[in-house]
Amino acid sequence: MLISEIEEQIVSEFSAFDDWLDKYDMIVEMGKSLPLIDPQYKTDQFIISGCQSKVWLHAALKDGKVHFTADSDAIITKGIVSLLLRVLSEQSPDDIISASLGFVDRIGLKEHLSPTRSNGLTSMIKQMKLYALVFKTKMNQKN
Amino acid sequence: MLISEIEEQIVSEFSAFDDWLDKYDMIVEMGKSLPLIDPQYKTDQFIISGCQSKVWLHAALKDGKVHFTADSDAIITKGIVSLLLRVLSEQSPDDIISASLGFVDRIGLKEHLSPTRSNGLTSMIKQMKLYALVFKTKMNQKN
Amino acid sequence: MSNFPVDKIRSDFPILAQQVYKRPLIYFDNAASTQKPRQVIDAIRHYYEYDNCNIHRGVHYLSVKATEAYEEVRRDVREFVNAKSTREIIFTKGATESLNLVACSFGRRYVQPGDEVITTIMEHHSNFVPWQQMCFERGAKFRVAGINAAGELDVDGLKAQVNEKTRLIALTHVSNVLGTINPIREIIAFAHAHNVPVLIDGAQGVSHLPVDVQELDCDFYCFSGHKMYAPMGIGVLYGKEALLEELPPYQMGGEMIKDVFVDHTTFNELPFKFEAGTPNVEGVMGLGAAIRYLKNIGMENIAAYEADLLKYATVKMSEIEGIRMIGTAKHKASLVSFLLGKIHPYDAGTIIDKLGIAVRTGHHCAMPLIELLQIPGTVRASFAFYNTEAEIDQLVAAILRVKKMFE
Amino acid sequence: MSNFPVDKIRSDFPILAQQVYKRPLIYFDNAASTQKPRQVIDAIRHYYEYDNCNIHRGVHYLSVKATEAYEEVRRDVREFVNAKSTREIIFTKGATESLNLVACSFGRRYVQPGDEVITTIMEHHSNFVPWQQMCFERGAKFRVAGINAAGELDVDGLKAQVNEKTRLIALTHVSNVLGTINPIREIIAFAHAHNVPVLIDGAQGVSHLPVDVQELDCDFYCFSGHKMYAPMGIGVLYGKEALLEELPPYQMGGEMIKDVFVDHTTFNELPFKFEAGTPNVEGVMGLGAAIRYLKNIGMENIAAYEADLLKYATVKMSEIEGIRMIGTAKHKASLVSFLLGKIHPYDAGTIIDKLGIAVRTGHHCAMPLIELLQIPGTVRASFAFYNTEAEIDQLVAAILRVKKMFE
Ligand SMILES: Cc1ncc(COP(=O)(O)O)c(C=O)c1O
Ligand SMILES: Cc1ncc(COP(=O)(O)O)c(C=O)c1O
Repeated sequence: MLISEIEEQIVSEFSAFDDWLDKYDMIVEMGKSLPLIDPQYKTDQFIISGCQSKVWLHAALKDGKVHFTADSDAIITKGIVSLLLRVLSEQSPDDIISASLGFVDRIGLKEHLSPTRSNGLTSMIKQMKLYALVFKTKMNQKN
Repeated sequence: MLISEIEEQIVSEFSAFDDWLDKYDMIVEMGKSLPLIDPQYKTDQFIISGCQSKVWLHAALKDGKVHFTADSDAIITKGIVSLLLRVLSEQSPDDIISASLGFVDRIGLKEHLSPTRSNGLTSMIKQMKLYALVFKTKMNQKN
Repeated sequence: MSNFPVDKIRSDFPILAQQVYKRPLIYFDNAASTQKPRQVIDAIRHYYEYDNCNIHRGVHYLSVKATEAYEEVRRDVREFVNAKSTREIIFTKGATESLNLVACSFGRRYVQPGDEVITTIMEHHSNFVPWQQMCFERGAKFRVAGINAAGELDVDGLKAQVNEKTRLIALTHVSNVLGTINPIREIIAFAHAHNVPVLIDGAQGVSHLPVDVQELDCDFYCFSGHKMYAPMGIGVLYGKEALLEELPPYQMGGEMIKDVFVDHTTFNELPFKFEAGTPNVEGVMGLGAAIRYLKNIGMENIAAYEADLLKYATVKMSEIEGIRMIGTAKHKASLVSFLLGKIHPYDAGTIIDKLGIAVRTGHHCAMPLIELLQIPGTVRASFAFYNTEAEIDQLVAAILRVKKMFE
Repeated sequence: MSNFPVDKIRSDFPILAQQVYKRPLIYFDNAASTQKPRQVIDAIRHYYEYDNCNIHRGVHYLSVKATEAYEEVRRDVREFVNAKSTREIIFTKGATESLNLVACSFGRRYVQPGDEVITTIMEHHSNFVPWQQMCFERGAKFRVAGINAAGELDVDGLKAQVNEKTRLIALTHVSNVLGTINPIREIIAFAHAHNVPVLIDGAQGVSHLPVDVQELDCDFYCFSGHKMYAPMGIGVLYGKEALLEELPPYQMGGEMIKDVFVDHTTFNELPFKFEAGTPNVEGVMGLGAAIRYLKNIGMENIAAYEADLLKYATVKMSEIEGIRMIGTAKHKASLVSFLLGKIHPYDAGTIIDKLGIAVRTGHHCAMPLIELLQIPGTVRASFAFYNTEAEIDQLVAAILRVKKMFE
């Protein structure tokens, strides 16, 4: 699916909730069900440190698509991480680089991605796009 | 005359003026007529520096009374200096030390003696009292 | 508690009528920054509408008026902490600047290679890193005193670190994470017996407790306006006159200067020697208004009311299953840091916020302490005298909601 | 001039309706500090009534809101001086702190014994003494460029002082005593051709002229909020990102920190690396409001109106017998410094003040310049865009009154 299609899907899923508490319940659920990251990547080398919660991120290139795995010590962060992975994982480097990720704002979680909110998520997106850029460069070199 | 008597005298002289301009005219006149300080004392050693105008002050003890001479490069300062001299010169160290000098406030020139107004006049009074203190100590030692 | 006029006081703070997420704001982030009473806000407005001017060295009406008002507040601050003289009261931009000023000037004057400076593991970064870095730079040893399980300073341990190479002890009056009130008088007396001066970081002290620097006999005491109901951008450094006289100036320019020549410069007297650049006159006016406001209520009354709030919160919150209080010192200021089972502070804080309650989460700029405790941070509710037991009840309800959500 | 909406503008400044000595205030002390429009005063009030909070690292509503507003103003400032990136905009407490920050950090990073730093004889103490003292401390040579009889910088002389040991040129955009606008673009281009970075003290520049740091290509540009219609206690340091990256941090604590351990500390990225302690969020809000206010009028329009005022004042005042204008540069900002025959500036200023006109007298924190000119100081009338020709007429009348009194 295209990134924009997944974003629309998420927005419509969230539109079912009137109450913010239900929204957060859903995020917590998603956080809990985020596939585990390979323990070898849960080290300082892969950490994206924010003030509030830690995020670990790993990326690998497979068949021209980027495969992300991630984790966080805070569940809400983990839930949003899982949304980001749903949108950006298994996409091409080019699509990742150009993704605008407006859905976070649209589902009412904007503050978690505000660049002034030191929670590691902004740095995480930056890092995801950086991985994509590196992979793209690698792919171009091979051609 | 007692310090307090001279102060009263000055206050009554100034009460003749309604207009502040006349007051300042009088101060300028007094500034112009301040007896010249002996040039040998108009050196950096005797300077009391404020930001705005320089004041030179010299003191000598004669027959138990302090004799002050002074000068300033600004005329208004010089006028107020001449008032201070009229009040404090030829007085005993003890009287100088305990003088409150409320007249400056009463004749409406308070701002020139405000400790936060960097014009050297506050430091001048401090210096005059310091001289008096030194002379007093000397006199006591002789007894 | 019953006769503390909290309703009247609350009506002085416009922001407390504010709604967040359609709920009345409950503001429990007072250790980070307090709210401002109308009296302070009005003082700022009045200053800009009637008196605004650059001060010192001006001969015109506004300048004289503003200068006098500024120096008047210096007298108010002197009285507020009972310093001996206004020459001991330096206006800075905040506690952090006060602390950096002393670290820099004291370091240059007194700290040589091999010397030692002692601080504690519970310090805010602002009273930790300046000393750490100064010690590195000057080849001195940076020593850190520890705490016990309740979060109380290991006073014996600190005393044991004092030796003939100790140049200074820098410690906080009140911990901004644990709430611990340190036995500073005892430490100061001990230090002085060994000829060691003591700096107190009063950022969390001065808004909660009556402070008397002469009685404490501390050598330096630092605090911020914005944590004591005054505006941001203003702080105070108290220092004993004899010590301040010895320290070289810090920043250059403005009223701290006496005479400038191409080949040298002479500096002004205390307190001006340490006030470089156009001062924050507005901030000083606001600080003056805040001090008058606090004096009006009475620091003793404030301390008593806040002690009651703390007791209430401690009792109510301790009843919550799985709660872990971080900091259970015998002498505590009115804040509670806690963790809920395995729930991450960020998760708890996010939900509590959505319920209209402002608490702070994270390491509270005290990473060495958080590292020592091996926790991911804490959730901190810090109380001011405008808070109420009813608000604490709401916090308890919010915590129960958080537990339900994440457990 | 006729279509500049000065009446409307005056009505934005509450203090201008103020009476002093029963006369309407005429405020000509704008180079010391400007007055604040309602918009700025209201922004401060609004901040404390609705948004006040400590910023960064907070997860709750107010903290996020205040942080976003704070960072928004950083973007406004970036645009105002046309910096490349918000990473180049550091909030300080004022120009003096900005200058001390660079002197300290640049000195530690780049200045070795035998190196040289060049400044000029017309600098404000805040851009003179920090370099002088830093040079003394680091064993570097402190060089001072001169001026000509009109009070214009001796550009050739300055260029001749540049050599392979020159580490930095620090000079003012506009002299606060002479009004001289320095040819900074030319000097910057020359300096860069010799690999020398240039710091511009913009304290008197940014309120009068449109400033584009990329076009100027200056390496640092410093200014104060309170001289550009914003509150006291807030200032800006602009620096090229690559240079700022190289400089060590200045003060320690707060958002400038990344991680703290007992044995070392790592620091945050730009611009936070240089912002220690709780920032003056209020001041930043006020600065934002001031910039919006100035943008609304347009810096080009302000510059043109003020140029007209200066021309008017220069013509009218030159007609006064015995007046001596101090500073007659071809390119001048809107201020006039003068002396009246042998009349002491303090005498003149005292009487002018009593006539309701605020002028500044003395050495204006530029003692090396005053010493060079061998004068006891000057009387300085500095104009803002809320001043009028009618007010200048009053000043002329006041000067005539002074002459009558003292001659
Ligand atoms: C104990 C302590 N010290 C120092 C500081 C620093 O104060 P500021 O950020 O106002 O400079 C704080 C507050 O952040 C604090 O809690
Ligand atoms: C040219 C110049 N530089 C620097 C300063 C210092 O500014 P501040 O006192 O706001 O730090 C001033 C104003 O006093 C100035 O006129």
